Amino acid sequence: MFGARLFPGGIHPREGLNGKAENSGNPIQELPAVSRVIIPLSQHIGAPATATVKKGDHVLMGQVIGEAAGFVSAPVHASVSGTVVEVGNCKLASGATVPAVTIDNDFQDEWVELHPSEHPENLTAEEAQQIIRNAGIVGMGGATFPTQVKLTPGAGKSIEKLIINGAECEPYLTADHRLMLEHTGEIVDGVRLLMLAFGVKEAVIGVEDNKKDAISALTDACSGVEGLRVQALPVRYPQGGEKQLIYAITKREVPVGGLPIDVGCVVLNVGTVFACDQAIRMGIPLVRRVTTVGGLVNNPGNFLVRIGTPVKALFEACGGTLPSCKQLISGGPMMGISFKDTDCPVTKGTSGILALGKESIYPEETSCIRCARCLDACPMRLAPSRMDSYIRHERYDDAEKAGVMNCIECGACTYVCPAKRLLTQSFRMGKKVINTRKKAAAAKAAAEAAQLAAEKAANEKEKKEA
Amino acid sequence: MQRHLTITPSPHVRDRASTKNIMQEVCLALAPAGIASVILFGAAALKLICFSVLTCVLTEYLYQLITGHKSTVGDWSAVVTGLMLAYNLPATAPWWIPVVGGVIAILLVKQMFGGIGSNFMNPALTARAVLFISWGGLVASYPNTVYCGGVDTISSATPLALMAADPSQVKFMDLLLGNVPGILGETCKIALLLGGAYLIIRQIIDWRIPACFIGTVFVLYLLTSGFNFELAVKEIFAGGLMLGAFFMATDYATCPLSRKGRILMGLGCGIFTFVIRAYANYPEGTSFAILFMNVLTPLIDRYTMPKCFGEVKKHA
Amino acid sequence: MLKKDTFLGAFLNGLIYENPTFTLMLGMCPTLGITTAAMNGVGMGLATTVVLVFSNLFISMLRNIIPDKVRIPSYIVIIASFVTMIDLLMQAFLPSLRAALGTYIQLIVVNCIIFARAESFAAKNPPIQAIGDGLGMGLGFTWAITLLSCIRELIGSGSIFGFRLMPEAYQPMAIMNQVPGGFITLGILLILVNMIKAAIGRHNQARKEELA
Amino acid sequence: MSTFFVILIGQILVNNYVMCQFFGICPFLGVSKKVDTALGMGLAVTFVITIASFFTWLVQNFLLVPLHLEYLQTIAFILVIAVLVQVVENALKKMSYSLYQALGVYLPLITTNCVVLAVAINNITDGYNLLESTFSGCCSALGFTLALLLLAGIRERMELSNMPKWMQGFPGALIMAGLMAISFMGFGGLI
Repeated sequence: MFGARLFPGGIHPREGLNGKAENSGNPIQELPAVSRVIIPLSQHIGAPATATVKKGDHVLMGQVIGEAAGFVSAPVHASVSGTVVEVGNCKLASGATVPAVTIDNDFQDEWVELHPSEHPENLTAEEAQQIIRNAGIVGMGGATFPTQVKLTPGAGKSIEKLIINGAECEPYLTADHRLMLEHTGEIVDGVRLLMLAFGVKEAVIGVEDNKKDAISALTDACSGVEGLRVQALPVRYPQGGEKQLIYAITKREVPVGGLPIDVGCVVLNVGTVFACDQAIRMGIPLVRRVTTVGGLVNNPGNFLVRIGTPVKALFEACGGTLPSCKQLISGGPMMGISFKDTDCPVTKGTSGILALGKESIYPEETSCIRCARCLDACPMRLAPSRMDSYIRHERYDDAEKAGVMNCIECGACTYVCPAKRLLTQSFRMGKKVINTRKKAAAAKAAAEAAQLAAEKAANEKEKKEA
Repeated sequence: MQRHLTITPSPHVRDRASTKNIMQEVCLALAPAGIASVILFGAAALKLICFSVLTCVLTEYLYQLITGHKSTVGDWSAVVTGLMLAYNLPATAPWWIPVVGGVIAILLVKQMFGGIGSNFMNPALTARAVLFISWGGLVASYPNTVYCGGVDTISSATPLALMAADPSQVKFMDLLLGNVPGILGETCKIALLLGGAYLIIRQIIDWRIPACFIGTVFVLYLLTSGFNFELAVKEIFAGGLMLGAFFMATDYATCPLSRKGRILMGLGCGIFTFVIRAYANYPEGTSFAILFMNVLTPLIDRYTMPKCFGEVKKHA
Repeated sequence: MLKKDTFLGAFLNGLIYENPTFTLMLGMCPTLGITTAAMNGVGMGLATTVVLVFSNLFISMLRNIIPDKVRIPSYIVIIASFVTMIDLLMQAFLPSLRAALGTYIQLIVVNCIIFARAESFAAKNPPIQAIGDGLGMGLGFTWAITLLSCIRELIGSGSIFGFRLMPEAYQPMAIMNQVPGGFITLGILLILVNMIKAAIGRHNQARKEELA
Repeated sequence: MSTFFVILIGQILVNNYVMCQFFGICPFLGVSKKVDTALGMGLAVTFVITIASFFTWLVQNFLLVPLHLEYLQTIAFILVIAVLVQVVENALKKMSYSLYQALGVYLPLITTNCVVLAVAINNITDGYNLLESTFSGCCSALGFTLALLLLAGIRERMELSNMPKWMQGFPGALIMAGLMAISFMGFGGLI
């Protein structure tokens, strides 16, 4: 009735047609290459990559087409071999316009020369970071944070525990589930290589126990690896949230405003670990990923897709959407983004493409009845209803004090709200306003300090002259 | 492909529960007590329930019509208020008592503060208190049941009053079935327990409030009576305690938000109920205890807000 | 609107425009405490008016003599003296009314209306205007609390000034005679006054626009 | 001991000066917009009333009664209170500046807070001795603080609700106070 839980709050979101149950049995199939891919240069958090190719260039599969611009950034590779037809812009599912490289496929699938690591088991931390960075690996659960940045703990911090996220708590998504089943060996090998490279003594793969087959497969594969174990987690959304997963597995709370590394943990998605393994063992950069297509489509499935493939190719492979489809989602139904334009490309963070029906249409908002369901659902132990009313009354300072900046936008509060209030939406807006204000305040303070310094300097100069 | 697609912010799935069906479920949970009251007190009970519910719904409708707000009659919350108000009246009350009460509950306590969710005191209970203070003779007289003297005869003493003298005068079975003098909704404990259990299982109310409420009263009676178990059990089965603990103290708008706060709410209600029952003018303390805790709720909320995830560690 | 620095202007200002009860929200304790019967309202109002007029007059006369530093204690002594006189007079001639009003008569001394008028008006204006202000404020207070007490007495006891006005079948609503009734009645009255004010304001605005 | 318990419960709940007797309504309505300021005001009032109860009792029994000047009670008491407030303000300024900063702004308002005078007068009327007077003063003031805090809590909450425009400000506060007073009526006859 109350359900076991390993982290505060959380919910059991409902699923519609072609959810996990229907889709988890569908093996990963490779989506046939399309004739033209559009590869965005900004598929990660941080600075967009800078294009290294120009129109008319011939590129090979796996060739770098965009270089990382800064520490928090990631390079981008060609996912097909062919000719660059345009270095311009494209629209992502989120509606953002980002720089992109369009390549016409020559269907030769000609790889660049790959450089597998010569001594994969004896890598130093720096070498491993370099390989991961060069392979363009980012968090593949959807957050798309450059992985090598995560694996570079700041001064005085060290990675004690590696936590591998196989929770896949979002409804409908089964890509990680299939990956764990079909590439169990590679995933375990990847974790082992990372443990060796970074000197991590302990690693845990957390998997929600609605994936019993994956748990047993992983447990078998782990049996020989010292310090690595699989932990079954009771099903609860958002188990896959970094802070929630760390708490569920280690009972350590990531401090407010802190990072997982502050409690000695690094969380990597199973997809990310798989990509790391591929990069270290075979030298293959991140050019493909597994994506779930589910919901109101004729034949749901899990596909190995080349980055840059237009979403419509996925729908075509699934036999098209059902007539009752009202909304298309990139990502999971809880945190994903709805989109209309099916020409947008699959990116490194596209964990799923869903077609949802009328249940995804927003009902009318009514007054908050103070039922406190949102408080019970919040995995960050915040008081959503209160923060929401602060934000709606434009009392941003109070909202900040109430902790709105800690909101992880998981959508659990909005899901449970019987008054159908758009809580998550309101927090996103509130956070934006608070950030803008902070930036403005910081800029003002900096300007004032600069002016003060200038005046001081002028004064001193005068004094000297006198 | 492009037909009628929409763009909305996440999350894209929502729970089925809505304000309307929560209120409907509360009505459903209140139904057994209502049926029991009609069986116990006859048509007079039905008449009062109808008057009360109709007045509440009509007042809400008219207020929103006049002020130009969108009508919220469809969310059933006025019906819940109406039912609770009626359950708090004796079967002998004249028809205008629930009418005046309903207007006070909906207009003065609920709508003037912004409607559903904005009231800081339970509308039905506040209205009952106003009626109680104003027309004590009409509202605080408790008729016998149909099976025990008939509704026309006013009982000299409620079970609570009888028990104050000698607990063995009251039969436990009568308390359970409701064959005792009292207000409409409070007498039949089986019906109330049924409704309360339903609400807890459906996770509509937080079990902490009724559990702490009833538990506190029980413990306090046990302690002050020199561990007279019989008295303590009968005390929690007498009067409006069950009705209050399951249906009134758990009113969303007027109880604290956090779990800690709800435990405090239950404890506070229990202590004040005991104190008023045992020492004050009024034989029944439940409603005033709940009202007082309603008033305390904003402060409880202020000091019991849960610490944000990750904040505990920092101080440790 | 008349200027405040004439006798009539000051008088009307207190009586209507800046009514101590409905606009300034001063002197709330007696306003709520004794308004259960219309007679109490009149008695309290008039007693306050007398104190207000005399204290205003004296403070205004002494305004240039009292040093600024000790003005508050001085005002208090002046006010308290008049309150004591009124108190003693009422005990002698109107004992029943005095009993009904209880401590509130003594508490006129801390009634913020009187103190506020002393500080903000009498200390800055000549005696004639000060009397006008005292009279206006006092009577403004009187009519406001009399109105309030009439409503409370009518609903709470079915009568006004002791005359039964409600039909025989009417059952008085006792809560009106108690604390909650006082707060709520004044609250509702205030809402109505504000609405009337707003309506008048809109009307004047419309007329101004018409003229322009 | 039981006398003190009766005074405690009586002055805080049963005969709460604000909720059951209509004293101190002006600061009750005026300083109850925020819980923090309400707390500051409440503490300042508690401080002054406790001391004032002590001194007014002394003045009554060692000055007014022996000299047969009881009719000057009002003047004498209000003077004592005014002087006390002044003294407390100065003393606070010297002794604890942080406390002065926290409570200072409320102190001048206390002279005209009728709870102070009412408590002093009622202590005499009720025939309490010196200790009882002081204790009763303290409890009454705590009762005032409680009422103030409760209203402030409700008003803070109501600021976030969608209360109609015409309810905002004093009308709303009055009606909230009225409903609060209903909840206090349950304690009638407790002592």
